[in-house]
Amino acid sequence: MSEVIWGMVTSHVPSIGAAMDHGKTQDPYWKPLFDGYQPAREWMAEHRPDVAIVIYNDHANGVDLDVVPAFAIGTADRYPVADEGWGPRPVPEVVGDPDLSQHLIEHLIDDGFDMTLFQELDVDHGLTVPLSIYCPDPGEAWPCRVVPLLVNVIQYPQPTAARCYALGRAIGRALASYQPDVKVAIFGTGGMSHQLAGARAGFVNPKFDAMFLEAIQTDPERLAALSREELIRQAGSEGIELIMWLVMRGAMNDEIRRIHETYHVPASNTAAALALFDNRGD
Amino acid sequence: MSEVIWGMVTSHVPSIGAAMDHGKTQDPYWKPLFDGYQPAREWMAEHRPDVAIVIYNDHANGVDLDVVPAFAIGTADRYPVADEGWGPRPVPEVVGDPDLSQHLIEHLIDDGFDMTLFQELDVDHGLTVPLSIYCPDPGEAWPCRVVPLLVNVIQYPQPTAARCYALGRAIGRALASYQPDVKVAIFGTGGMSHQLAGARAGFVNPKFDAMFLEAIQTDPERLAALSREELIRQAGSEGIELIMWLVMRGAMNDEIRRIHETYHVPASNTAAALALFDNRGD
Amino acid sequence: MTAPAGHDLPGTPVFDGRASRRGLRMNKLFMSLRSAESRERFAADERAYCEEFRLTPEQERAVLERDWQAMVDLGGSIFYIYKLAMMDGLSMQYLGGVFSGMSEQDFRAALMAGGRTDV
Amino acid sequence: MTAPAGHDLPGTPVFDGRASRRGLRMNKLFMSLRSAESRERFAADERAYCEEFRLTPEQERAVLERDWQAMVDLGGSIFYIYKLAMMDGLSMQYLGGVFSGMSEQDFRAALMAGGRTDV
Ligand SMILES: [Fe+3]
Ligand SMILES: [Fe+3]
Repeated sequence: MSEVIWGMVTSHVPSIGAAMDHGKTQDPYWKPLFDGYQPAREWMAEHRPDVAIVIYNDHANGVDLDVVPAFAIGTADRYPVADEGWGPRPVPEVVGDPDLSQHLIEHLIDDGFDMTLFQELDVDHGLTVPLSIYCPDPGEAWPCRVVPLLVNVIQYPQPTAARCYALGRAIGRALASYQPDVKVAIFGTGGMSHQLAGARAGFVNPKFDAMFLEAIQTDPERLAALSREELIRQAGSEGIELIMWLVMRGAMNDEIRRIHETYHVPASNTAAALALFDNRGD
Repeated sequence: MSEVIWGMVTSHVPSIGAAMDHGKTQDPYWKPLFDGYQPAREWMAEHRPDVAIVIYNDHANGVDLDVVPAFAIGTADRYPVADEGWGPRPVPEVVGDPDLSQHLIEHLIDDGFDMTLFQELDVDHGLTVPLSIYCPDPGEAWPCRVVPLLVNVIQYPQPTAARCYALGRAIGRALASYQPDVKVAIFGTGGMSHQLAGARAGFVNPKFDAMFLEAIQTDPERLAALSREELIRQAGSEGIELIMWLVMRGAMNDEIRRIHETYHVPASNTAAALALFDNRGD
Repeated sequence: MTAPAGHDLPGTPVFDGRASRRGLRMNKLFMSLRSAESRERFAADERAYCEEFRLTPEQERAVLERDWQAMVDLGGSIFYIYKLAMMDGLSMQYLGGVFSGMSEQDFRAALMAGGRTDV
Repeated sequence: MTAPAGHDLPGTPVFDGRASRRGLRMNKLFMSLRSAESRERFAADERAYCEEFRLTPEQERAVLERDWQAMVDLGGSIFYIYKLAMMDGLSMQYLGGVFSGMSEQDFRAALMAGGRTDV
C-alpha cells in the first residue's frame, strides 16, 4: 500500500520560475514571496517523497488547442521541459513513473473517470514552477519521480469543482492499492485569484483567497460545491484553476495538519499562495 | 426538445467502404452483405435525421497514439475525410454540428463525463463506412450533419461497457434539453466478433454475436455488465469495440423496435452485422 | 467573446467553446511562436504568416495592428495571445493595462498595492 | 506483449499501456506511412527512416525483416502495423495467416467457411 505523505497547494506563475532562474529571489519585489516559502521548503526537504503527482494545466506549450481533455495523465518515462518561447527553463528533465501512471489509469478508468493518456508530453511552467518551489536547487536531477495530471482549466466548460474533488478521492483509493509501497506527495497548483484579460484584469480577491486557503483544509466540501460561474466571479477568469487544488485535497485524508502557509500579492498579475499539509492529521 | 428517431449498429470494416468505392458490391464475396443492408437502407432513406451522432474509433489515421482519450467529441464545422494511405475515400467531406457538439459537451461535463474535445479531426473509415452504409449514394453532400464521438477501444484499459452505456444515457438526457428541435440518428459502430493478431487471429464467435445482437435491444444491462476480459475472450481482441454499441443503446428509449437486422461472415477478417432500431418502441 | 448563456460576469471574457472554435487558427499561430524559427518567419512577413494560418481578415488586422482587445474578442486565449506580446517584448502587465484601460505603470502600481480588489 | 496481470487470454495479444509505451516510436513510424512522401522516403532507405524514428534495434530488425509477429511482440498495434503491410501490398488476411501459422489461402478459406469458431 502506497501512501500520500504530504500535499502542497501553490501558485504556478511563470515569473516565479523566472525569478529563480535569474537569481532575483532576493530582489525587493520577490523577497517576501520566497521568504514565505522557506519554512515549507525546509520541512519538505526533510520529508522527501518517492514520487510527486502534480496536478496542473498546460499554457499553450505542451498541448495544442486541437485536443482539450478534461483530465489527462502522462504515462511517459521522461517529460522534456517545454520551450515556452525563450528556451526551456534551466531545470532538469522530469523523470516519470510509468508504472504508477498505468496503475492510476487502470483504477481511475474502472472507477468511472474518463482519463486521457498523454504518452508524450513537454511540461511547462505549470508543472516545473511548483517543482522549483518544492526543490529550489535540484542539481542534476529532481529528487523524485513525477506523474503529471492535467486538468482543463482554460476552456469553458471546465470540469466542475465537485468532479475534481471526486477525482482526488479516486486517486486516493488507487494509491491505497499500489504495490510497491511508495511515498507520494501531491501538488495542487494554480491560483489564487487572478484575471489576465477583460476590463477586470488585475482583479484580486483577498477575502475569497483567505476563505479558500482555510477551507481547503477544513471544509473542502464547501469548495467542491462552488459553481464555475461563482469561481470566476470570486477568483477571476484565471482563478478558476483553483479547482486543481481540490484534486489534491480529495487524495488526502479527511484530517490533515497544516505545516505552513503563505499568501502574497502580487506575483506578476496574481495573488500567490502556498500551503503545505501533512497527511497524518493532528 | 430534440429526439433520437432511430439508432443503427453496424460494423465499420474498411473493406466494406472499399467495396462500395470500387463498385464491387455485386461481387459474390460482397453481395450477401450488401443485400442484407438493403431493407434497412430503404427504411432509413424514408426517415432522414437532421444530424447523426456517430460513435466510433480512429484507426491510426486521425489521432496519434500520443494522446489516448477515453471519450472524445468533435466540435468542428467540417471533418476532412482522412487519407489512410491510399488517398481519402471518394465521399463528401463530413459537415459537423458545432452547436450540438457544444451542447453535448456542456451537459456531459456537468453530468460527470470527462470528455475530450477534438477541435480539428480527420475522420477515417470508422466513421465514413457507417455513413456509407446509411447512405450509399450521397452525391455532393451527406444527407445530415454529423457529431463524431470517439471511444478508446484500441488501448487497454478501454472504458468499461457499463461506462459506455452510462455515457449513452447521459447523451439521451442532454438531447432531451437541446433547442432547436432536431431529429437525431445515433450510430453504434464496430464489431462484431473479430481478432486481427495473435494465434487466435480469424476468431469468430457466432453464438456470442447472436446473443449480443438480440440483447442490445432487449437486455442492454446484461451487456453493460460484461468485463473487458470477457468481451475479449468472447468477441476477440478487436471485438471489444462492441462497447460502442452500448453508447448508442443508452441514448435510446427503454423500449425500441427492431426494423431490420443482418449478420454475415466474413467482411475481411470480421463477423459483420447491422441492426436498425426505431426509437418509438412497439 | 460572449459569456456562456445565462452567465453574468461583467468585464470578464469567458473562453468558451464558441470562442475557442472561432479563435482556433489564430491561437495556433500564437502557439507556433514558441520556436525561434517561427518568430523569424513571422517577423519577416507577418501578413503572409497570417495567411498561412488562414486567419480571418478581422483576426489578421488585429494581429498586424496589435489590437490586443480585438484578439480576445475574436477568440484569442490570453495564454496564446501572450506569446505574441512576449515576442514584442511586452509584459502581462502591459496587456493588463490595455484591457483595463490604464497605463502599464498604473496597472503595475495597482498590483503592487494589493491588486484591483474593487472590480 | 503480455496480457494485463491476472488475465488469461491465450493466443490473444492485449495492447495495453506497457505495450503502447514500448511500441510508441514504432507505431508513430507506421502511422507516418499514410503519406506518399513518407512511403517514398521509407522505401529509399528503410534503415535511416527507422533511425529517424528512434526505433530500438529489435524493432528496427523486425521492421526491416518484416517479422510481423515480432512487431506485435515489441509493442506494435495491429492497426498501425497494417500500414506497413499495405505498403508492401499485403492484406490483413496475409497477416492473419502469419499470426495463426497458416498460409494466406488457408486463412481466407477459414474465414469464408464462417471464421475460426473453434479457437
Ligand atoms: Fe495556470
Ligand atoms: Fe474499428
